[in-house]
Amino acid sequence: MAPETKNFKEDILFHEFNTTETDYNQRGYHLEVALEVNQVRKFAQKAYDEGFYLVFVTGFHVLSEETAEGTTSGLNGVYQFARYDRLYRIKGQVSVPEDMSLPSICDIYQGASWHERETRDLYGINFEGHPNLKPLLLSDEDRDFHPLLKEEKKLKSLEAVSWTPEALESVDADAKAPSSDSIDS
Amino acid sequence: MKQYFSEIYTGGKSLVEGLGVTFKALCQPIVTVQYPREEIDITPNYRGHIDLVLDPEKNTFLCISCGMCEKSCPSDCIKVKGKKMEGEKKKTLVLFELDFTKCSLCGTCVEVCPKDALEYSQEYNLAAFSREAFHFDILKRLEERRT
Amino acid sequence: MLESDFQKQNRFFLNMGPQHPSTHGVLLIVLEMSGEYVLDPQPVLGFVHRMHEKMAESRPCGGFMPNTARMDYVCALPYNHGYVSLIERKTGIEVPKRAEYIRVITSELNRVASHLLWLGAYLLDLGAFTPILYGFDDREHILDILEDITGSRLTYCYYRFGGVYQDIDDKFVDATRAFIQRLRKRFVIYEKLVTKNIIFIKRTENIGIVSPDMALRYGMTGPNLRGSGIAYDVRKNEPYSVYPEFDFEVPVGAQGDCLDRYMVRIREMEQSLRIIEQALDRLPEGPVRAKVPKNIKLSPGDCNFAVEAARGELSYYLVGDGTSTPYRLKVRVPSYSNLSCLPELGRGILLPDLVSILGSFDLVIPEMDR
Amino acid sequence: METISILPPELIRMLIAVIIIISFLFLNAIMMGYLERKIAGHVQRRPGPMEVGFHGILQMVVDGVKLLGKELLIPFNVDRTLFRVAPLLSFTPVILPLLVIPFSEKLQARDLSLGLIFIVSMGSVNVMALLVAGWGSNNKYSMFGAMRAVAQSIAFEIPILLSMLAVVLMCNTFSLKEIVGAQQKIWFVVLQPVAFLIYVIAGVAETNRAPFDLPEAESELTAGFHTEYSGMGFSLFFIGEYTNMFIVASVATVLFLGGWHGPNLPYGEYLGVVWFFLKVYFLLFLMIMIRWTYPRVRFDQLLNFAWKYLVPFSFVNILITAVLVKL
Repeated sequence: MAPETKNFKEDILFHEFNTTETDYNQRGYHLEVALEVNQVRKFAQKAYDEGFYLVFVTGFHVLSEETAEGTTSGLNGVYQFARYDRLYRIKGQVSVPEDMSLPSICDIYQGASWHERETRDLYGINFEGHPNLKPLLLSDEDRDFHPLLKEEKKLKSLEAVSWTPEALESVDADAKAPSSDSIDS
Repeated sequence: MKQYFSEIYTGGKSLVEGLGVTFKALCQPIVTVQYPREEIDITPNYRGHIDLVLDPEKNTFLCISCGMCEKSCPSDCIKVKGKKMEGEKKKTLVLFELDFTKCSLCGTCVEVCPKDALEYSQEYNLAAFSREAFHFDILKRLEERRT
Repeated sequence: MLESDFQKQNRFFLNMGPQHPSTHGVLLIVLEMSGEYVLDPQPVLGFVHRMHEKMAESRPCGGFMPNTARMDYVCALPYNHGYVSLIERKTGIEVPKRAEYIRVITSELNRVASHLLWLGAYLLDLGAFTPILYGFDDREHILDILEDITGSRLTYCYYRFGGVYQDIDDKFVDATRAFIQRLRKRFVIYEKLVTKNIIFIKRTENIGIVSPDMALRYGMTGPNLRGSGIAYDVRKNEPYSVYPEFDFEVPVGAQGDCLDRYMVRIREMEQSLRIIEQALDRLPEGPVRAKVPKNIKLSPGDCNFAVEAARGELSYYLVGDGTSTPYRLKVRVPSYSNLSCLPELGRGILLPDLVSILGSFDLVIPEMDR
Repeated sequence: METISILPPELIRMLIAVIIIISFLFLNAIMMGYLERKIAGHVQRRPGPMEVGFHGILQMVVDGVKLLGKELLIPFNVDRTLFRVAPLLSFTPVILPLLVIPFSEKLQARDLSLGLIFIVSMGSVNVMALLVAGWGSNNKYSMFGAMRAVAQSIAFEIPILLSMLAVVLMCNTFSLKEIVGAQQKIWFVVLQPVAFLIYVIAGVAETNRAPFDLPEAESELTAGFHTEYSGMGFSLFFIGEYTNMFIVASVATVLFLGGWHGPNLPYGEYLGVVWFFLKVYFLLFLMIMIRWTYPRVRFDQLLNFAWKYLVPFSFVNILITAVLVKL
């Protein structure tokens, strides 16, 4: 009864991108796609062509880093897609460059329009090509106030919040040994 | 043409049936309760704001002022203060305040309490003219219940 | 016809809301109109924006529980459910079987309550006053049942990591069974009063047709999507909790108009009752709460959990950083995506039809604004 | 004709009648308001007003006093003249038709030979009030309400007239008294069931009652044409609406339900009023029940309903009546 994911070969659909298969039982989605800024629209178009729907667009804020291409802004854009007909979730993640802009996908997925406006409100990511990037959840006076940007001292590096099997095990070890004062049922 | 008349028939029939439902309801007894005049008994599991448990034997609170509730409260609305009385080993509770304007009734404080010294009150008729009226002094409430 | 010169010259704006009777709370829709035709409806959100996602980042994960109920206060338990399941998936906590059954029963009861409220509110939008009181009458029974075990009536905080707050008793089981019997009888009344009513059918049939492609582009989920004929239900497609153990159908509509969305919800209530009945029959014995560490640590990395709320797919997306506080918690709420199709759907329709469409979407504004 | 000579002069008679009718009009509004709330309450399985007086019987009086005490707010930027005139305009024309309605054989202020025409023409003035109110309010919602009211009134005037005409054809007179007189043996509802149905449906629409309450349509237009009114301005509209309902119901009683006819009572020529009122309030009860049962129709559906269903049916009905009368 539960839709079998093994029979489908969705992972090869996105072979042109930098994909990693993930454990659904631990992460809640099947495929992680690491995107470059210029791949975002291509990725969305591919997802649309293959019949995925847009779950959400959002972001999160980490420490900016020096990379070969230059300094990152520290912001990450997250796109999640899923399917209506079977169980398959994919997540695309892209590091926002220093000019704080990402290409808009709202002409491919019209539903992305509101998600992008919300992300601009909360993080200040500028979605290029969005026809109407007005504040949605926040008011017009708060155009330059982005509540979800973290303070400097609370920021962590991207590695510190990225999934690694080891990190899980280390926390697991704490969790698997409940301390004596744990709550009884 | 046939559709025209059948639509009138089914439409008219549905309207009469609808009228039948409301007419039947008109003749049935009412189901509401005239609130300030009558009241429904509230379930004993109702979770109102917190109260200190009154120990019937010692006629006092069970709280050891450990401050677990204060720490665990997601809304920071509990204030507990204990004081070491002379000649006693443990701290005695001297202040227990609840800022009910912030409380979201999640019950974390009750569950986290190591001595089960907190309970839910059954009060739901909470209305007042000022914000300060909801800064409850839980300890005082206990004193009032004391025999 | 809509783009005639006359209409181009005679456009005007009408503010529908935030205190309009049929925007259900505080939603503003700026309508560009020509006569009674709506040319461009633009929703304006954020009147009850409370930044729940920031709150989640500022307290340990257990402290966010009461917030989840306050996003969608009409159907709070699935929001609880999604959040506890997310943390359980993240930390690998095993939940006792009995607790999962109780979660399913209470969530489904809450879903029925939400649909009953929607039924009344929708008819109120269409101008019929009485069904909302009948809906409230039935809903009140559910609230009483749930109050008895959860301790609150609307913004429940009943589930806990690894279980539920307290076990259900025989009184709950009997009351629920009695309620199911009662509601099945009441469906007959709703059918006579509403479903078959010619005026109601005329107001909803062929109004606001959402095509499957449009639903996909906007990411619509829940009954609004199923009305368009796509049988997507998170409970079936992405089974969580103990839903795979129950036999239930996913009702779908034919063409995606308001009447289809209405019928889907009505039939969904019947399916929910079926689930509750099966769960009550097979309710296993055992503990209702697993042992969980007092200080739950969220391992680094992200995690997603989707549940079916009354209005559609609710996704929690969590980024952990090794502490007990979420580094980032995104809540994907169904109504947000559902409503975003309004500018396209509401182009060139009459004002009463817009009201009918808004009602059929079953919006809860605090859920969208978060 | 002897009785007329011993009556006071016609003018005094009319004055008394007008005073009685105006006071009755307020009483009717109070009663209808109470009935509507009570029936709505019980239809929805709740008690309705319960607090003021025995079972809330004084609730409407208290509300009336409250409305009297309220300030008549005049919003900025409205057309002040039109805004003030509109409530009066909705109130006055509803008094006049009551003058020609025969409550019983002897209880009639004035028996016009063209009574029916008079009532219909006064009924059309009422829509003028809605238009003036909507236009004068300088509010888009009010304007929508006013425009709907006009279109609706035009569409439903025709079936009303045609269904009346069927009765007029049968008894060859426009005088209401004579129409009632013609129903001594058999009520016209038996002979003209289609005309009766058409008249009641169109009458509900004419009085802007649910499910045809489009000019108000509070889920679409907040409150339609009276959005901006408060205090007495609002209550005059309110009284106007209830009186209008009363007129529609009493005309239906006169035309189809045999007016004051019923089982014999002592002083029948005066006490026939009991039967008259029973019939009128039965119809009003029906109208209230309809309001609390059905959803509102959409605007174009309403017009379609009038032109595609009511008008053809009333034409056919008239044709058949004419042929049968001629035979």
